[in-house]
Amino acid sequence: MEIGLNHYLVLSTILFAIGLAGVIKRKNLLLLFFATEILLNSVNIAFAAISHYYGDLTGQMFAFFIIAIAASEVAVGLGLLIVWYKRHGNIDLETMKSMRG
Amino acid sequence: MFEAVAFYLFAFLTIAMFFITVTTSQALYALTALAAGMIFISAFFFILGADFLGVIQIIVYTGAVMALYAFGMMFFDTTRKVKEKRGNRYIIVGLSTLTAVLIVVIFAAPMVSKNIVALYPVIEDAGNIQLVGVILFTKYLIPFEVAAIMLLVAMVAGIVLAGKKMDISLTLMSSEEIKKEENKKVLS
Amino acid sequence: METLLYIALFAPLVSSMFSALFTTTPKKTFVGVIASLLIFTSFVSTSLLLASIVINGNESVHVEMMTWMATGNLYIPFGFIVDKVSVTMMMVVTLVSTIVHIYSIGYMDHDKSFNRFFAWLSAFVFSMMVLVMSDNYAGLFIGWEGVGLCSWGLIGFWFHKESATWAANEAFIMNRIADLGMLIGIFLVYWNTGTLQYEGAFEVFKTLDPATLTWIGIFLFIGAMGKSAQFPLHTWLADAMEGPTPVSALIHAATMVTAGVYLVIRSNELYSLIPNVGLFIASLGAFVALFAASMALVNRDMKRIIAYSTLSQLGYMFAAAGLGAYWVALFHLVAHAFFKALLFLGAGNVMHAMHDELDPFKMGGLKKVMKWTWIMMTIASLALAGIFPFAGFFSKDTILEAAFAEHHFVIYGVLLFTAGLTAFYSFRLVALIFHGEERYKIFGISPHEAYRFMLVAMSPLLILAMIAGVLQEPFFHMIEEILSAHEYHIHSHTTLWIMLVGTQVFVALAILYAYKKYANAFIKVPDGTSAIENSFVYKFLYNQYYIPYFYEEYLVKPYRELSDIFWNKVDMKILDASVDGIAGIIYGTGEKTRAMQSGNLSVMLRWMVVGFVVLLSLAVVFGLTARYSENITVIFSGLGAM
Amino acid sequence: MLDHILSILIFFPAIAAVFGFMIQKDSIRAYGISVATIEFGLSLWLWFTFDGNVSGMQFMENLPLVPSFGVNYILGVDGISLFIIVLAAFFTMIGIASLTETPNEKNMIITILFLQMTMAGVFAALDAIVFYVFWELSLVPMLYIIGAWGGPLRIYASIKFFLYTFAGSLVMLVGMLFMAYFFYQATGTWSFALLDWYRLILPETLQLWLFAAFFIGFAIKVPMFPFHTWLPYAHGQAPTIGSVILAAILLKMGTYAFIRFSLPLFPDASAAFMVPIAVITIIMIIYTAMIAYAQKDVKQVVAYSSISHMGVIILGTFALNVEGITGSIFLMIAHGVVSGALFLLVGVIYDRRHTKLMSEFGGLAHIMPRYATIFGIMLMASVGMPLTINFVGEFLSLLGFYQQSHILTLLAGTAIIVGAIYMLSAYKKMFFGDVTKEENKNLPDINKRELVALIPLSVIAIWLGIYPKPILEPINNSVEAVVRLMHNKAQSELAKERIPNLVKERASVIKKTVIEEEVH
Repeated sequence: MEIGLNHYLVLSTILFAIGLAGVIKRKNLLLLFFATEILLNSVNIAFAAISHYYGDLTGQMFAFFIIAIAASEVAVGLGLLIVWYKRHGNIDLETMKSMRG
Repeated sequence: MFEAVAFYLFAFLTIAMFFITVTTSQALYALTALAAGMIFISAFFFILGADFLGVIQIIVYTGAVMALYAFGMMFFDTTRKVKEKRGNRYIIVGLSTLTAVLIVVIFAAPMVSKNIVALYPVIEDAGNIQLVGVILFTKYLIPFEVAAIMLLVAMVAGIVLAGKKMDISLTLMSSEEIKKEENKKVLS
Repeated sequence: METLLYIALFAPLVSSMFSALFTTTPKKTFVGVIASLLIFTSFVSTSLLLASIVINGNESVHVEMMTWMATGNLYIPFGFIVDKVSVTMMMVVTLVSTIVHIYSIGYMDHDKSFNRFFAWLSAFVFSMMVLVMSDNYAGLFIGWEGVGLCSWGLIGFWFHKESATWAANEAFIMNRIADLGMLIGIFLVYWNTGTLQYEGAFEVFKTLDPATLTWIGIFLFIGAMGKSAQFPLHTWLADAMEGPTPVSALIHAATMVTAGVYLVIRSNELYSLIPNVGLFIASLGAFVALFAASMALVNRDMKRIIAYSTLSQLGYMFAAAGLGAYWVALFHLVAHAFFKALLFLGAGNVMHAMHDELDPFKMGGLKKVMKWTWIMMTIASLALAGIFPFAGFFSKDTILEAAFAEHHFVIYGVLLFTAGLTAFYSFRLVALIFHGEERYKIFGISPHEAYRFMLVAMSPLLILAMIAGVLQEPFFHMIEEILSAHEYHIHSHTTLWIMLVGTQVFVALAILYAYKKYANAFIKVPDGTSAIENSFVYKFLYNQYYIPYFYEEYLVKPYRELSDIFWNKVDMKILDASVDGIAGIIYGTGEKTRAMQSGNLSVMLRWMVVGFVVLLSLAVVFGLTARYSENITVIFSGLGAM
Repeated sequence: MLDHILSILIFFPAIAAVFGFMIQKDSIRAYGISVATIEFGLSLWLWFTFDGNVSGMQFMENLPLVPSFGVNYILGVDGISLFIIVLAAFFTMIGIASLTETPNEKNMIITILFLQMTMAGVFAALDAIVFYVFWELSLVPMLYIIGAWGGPLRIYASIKFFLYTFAGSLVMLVGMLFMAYFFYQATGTWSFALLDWYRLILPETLQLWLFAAFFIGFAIKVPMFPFHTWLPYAHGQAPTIGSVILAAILLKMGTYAFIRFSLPLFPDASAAFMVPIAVITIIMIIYTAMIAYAQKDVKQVVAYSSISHMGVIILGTFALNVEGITGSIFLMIAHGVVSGALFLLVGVIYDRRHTKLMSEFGGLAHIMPRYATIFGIMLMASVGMPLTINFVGEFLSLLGFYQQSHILTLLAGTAIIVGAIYMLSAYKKMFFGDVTKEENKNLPDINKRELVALIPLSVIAIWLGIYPKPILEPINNSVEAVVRLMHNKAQSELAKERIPNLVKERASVIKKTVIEEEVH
């Protein structure tokens, strides 16, 4: 049984859906970050797969930059998270309401 | 055949791991499962011949990112069960599934019509890392440098943000001192 | 020659500006003296111009001072022409205004705005000179509006009086209505002939089709109707009597109101091409002559009576001009200017004596104290009535002859009847003021004669009113080359003599009747009880045929109310409210969806996912549409070229 | 320096405004006046070095900004824009000079200098994007002036002003982008340069749509009926200087843009929309004049009279012939001078009595004769008395449109009647009659600082009425170029018929003069 691009895309979308479910469901900010990592990685799989099946390296390049962005995001995000925790004593989403319009 | 077996195996493992990450109520489990899932993803990269990406994936995610998360988790009380939203389960599942279906449709549409032309075709007899290097340092040089700067900035920002009052160590303090600090925290 | 022209034109302007310097200072007699001298200078220059033109025959002075407007094919210079028509008019303007200026020094003696008065009065003379001397329609329009402005300033001269300012605005606005017609006429001239110069335009007129010419003629005449207060734009003239009396004499009798007649005479080459419009003008003139005279019969305001008589005489002039007897119209204009100005100035003397009392019924027997004024006003009235050998006889009788000779017997009949009415109301006034019981004593007024120099200033007018008739023949010979030289003679001498004598007898009878009725001792100040005052005809005439009432009720009030409705209802409640409504809807939407922005990250995340789904669906929809309808560019270009 | 005089004109006041922050509070006024005077001097220099016989653009500057999309910093003036630039600098100068004591004077002067930059920018820009940027930027200082120094309803008025005009100009922006896109489709290169766009001949259906998009942006700015409701609020609430600049310059942006964009870019659409627009302008003229008559507040009278006069300007523009367009440009300048002066005059009385209700006055001519005189001069200019500046513009505008339609001109000509009605009745209520109010008895007459602003305006109002040639001639040359361009671009029969062919007419004129010479 030949594994085609569609297999990878389906896998990628399943992972994306899992990540999205996590984003909606999670209340703890740290675990929310985990879910976003899953989203990014699912996209990476899709990029790498397309790159492979079309013989074009652009997809890999994008995956590469996405990894870089994910790393930076985690670094800054965790920093902010720690600051928030120090100030409020929790990292609960429900308590973050200072942006109320 | 080997490819198919590997794909299904790792697909199952990745989905399982990420499912645990999203559903478990123990932060530690989630972290561990995430790290495992990341490694399993790198396997796909290897299967797809993107060796460089696979290596990077392992280094960055399981190395750097997971280490960061682990450090981060030390700040929080990880023994407690994580509180969950009392949201509508149907909305979550519905929205996620709908998204998934739509994405599949979008990706499938150009695939079927086959109108994609490779911009930077893979040269047959050169290795993946070599190719990546060539493109990264020619066409994508500026984005690459920008990404480097971005990472540096993110690193500095992470240290600055997290490093406030790093000189205080909770383990070395007596329980009264910790109380005092906590009061201060509440006041500030 | 050109220097003389410029002196004649600009001396009044200098005078006006000089007087204007002193407007805010208290009364200074020398301002009036210098202004009068400058106007007199203008008069002298005009006389020299007249002399040179008469002596040198056909010559006219034509100068182009500078460009005013030039764009596209339009070219309008400040050009001035002194030919026989304009020099006649200039003579009238400068002569009457010199006299009025001198007279005003005495008349405005006690007024604190003495200096301002001379500024306005000289400005008027300047505008009038521009009007008369311009060699193109645009220049004429400058003067046309200029005299309107000065008339506004002078009618409303005593601006603390509500009635005066109201009359000033009425005059201005009513003139503006006519000016619109004039402006349209000018546009028509330009687009059909490509020029506004009289000379060039008249050349082209000959080649144009009659329909266009008719429109041009009608629109220009509408302009003339406003300035010369022809029906239905006549109501302002009577109200304009709120201004000081010298103003009435100069502007509303001698010069400005005759500008309309001047326009028709100036454009004689146009109007002689369109006899239909001419007939209309003549008919309207005859109608106005009768109409105005009828209102003068019963009025109880001295100045208004004279104003109506002016209106009536303007009707005569238009009748003559409309029938093609341009030189007759111009001659009547000249003669009328003299005796009507005299009449007004006399009335000014009376007003001065009676402390601004205007009702002749409250006067009576004034000839004892104001002998000279009595003589002057009587002679002026005789001239107005057209009694031989005074000025009016020659001019007015020629109009009647012209009407008869042109076989327009209806017009002739109306004009003849009006001549009788004219005689009656003129002498009704004279009789009421100067004869009979001294009714003013009841009101405790002690009248006195005007200053000597005022009387002296009036004397040239008196002389001219008496002898202007002898000028008829030389005038005709001078003017015949430029205006259609048609001497009107009734074929049979017998008819002519019957007409002349008949007219004279008719007029004389009217005068006698007026004396009999009003110069007796039984005249009382009317108190609204007598039978005649309650008769319908009297009320109808006294209220000016209810025309001002009609205007007030059916034009002014609806305009005011409609304005209010437009502002309060349409603009505020509909237009502005709909704009605010749209803004309100958007704002309301924002208010309602504000809950979305609860600040709760998890809710926001959920919305983010919803938005993501929507965008994805859009992408799918667009993708599918593109697949099934050739390609996407067609859609976009289709949007643009719908 | 002459090569960059337009850039200097634009950015000198802005830089000066930045430096203004460093100036001491009590010397800011002197600083503002001197900056504005230098700016005005520069604009005069521009005028004197301007060659009135050239019909094209002069003092062009070209600096690529985004070359890949053809966005360039292109400046240039011709006879159409030159005088509005001069007028803007002039009004900035006398506006600052006549500024009465205001709180936060420093901010006010800096804001006005910034406003001057945007005004110069709008009228000098020859690139659509640069034009748009300045166009939108000009809203900001005005918003600030109304919102910070205005009357009691200032917040409402300023936000209404901002949002309304902003919404309109967004539609205009869409039109510009489409225009650039069509230019790209036709030529294969991107360009926002106006002079490039002039060369593009669009199909008529497309022109109609683009014309409509531009029209909404311009019409709200003018403001045309029924988009005018923001203006009375803006004027009613704005401080004197705000009203003066708004009426004198900012409103002209809309009418100027009609001549700069709508006419040459879409000649067929202009010809096709001529009658509907003329009907709108006639409604505008009569309707707003009637509303002006119903007003109780003298400032509102002047505000609505502005709208009424703008109607005549638009009418002249859409005469599509040299006489009409020249007249409308002249009337822009004339209206700027006259309405600016009228707002200043209203400001004079407002400073003394802190009310603008006409019922509060009456008999002012007794107490303030000089004020009454200057007001009278401006009043007569406003009603279009010949030998004042307004008459030349109104006469030419109406004359031009008469060629297109007789009946519509007759209706539009009622402007001279209705204008006289509201203006005279307002003057009567304020100045005539007896002094009834005790507070009015001791009002001081106009003072020197106010005279500094009003005397030059009165002199201009009369001087240009008597001798409009120095301004008419350059305008005429540029307008002829525009009309020629429009005629050459026009495709539809209607447009060919309505836009005169100057070449032919000129030839006939030359022939006529030759014949005349032969005769002589």
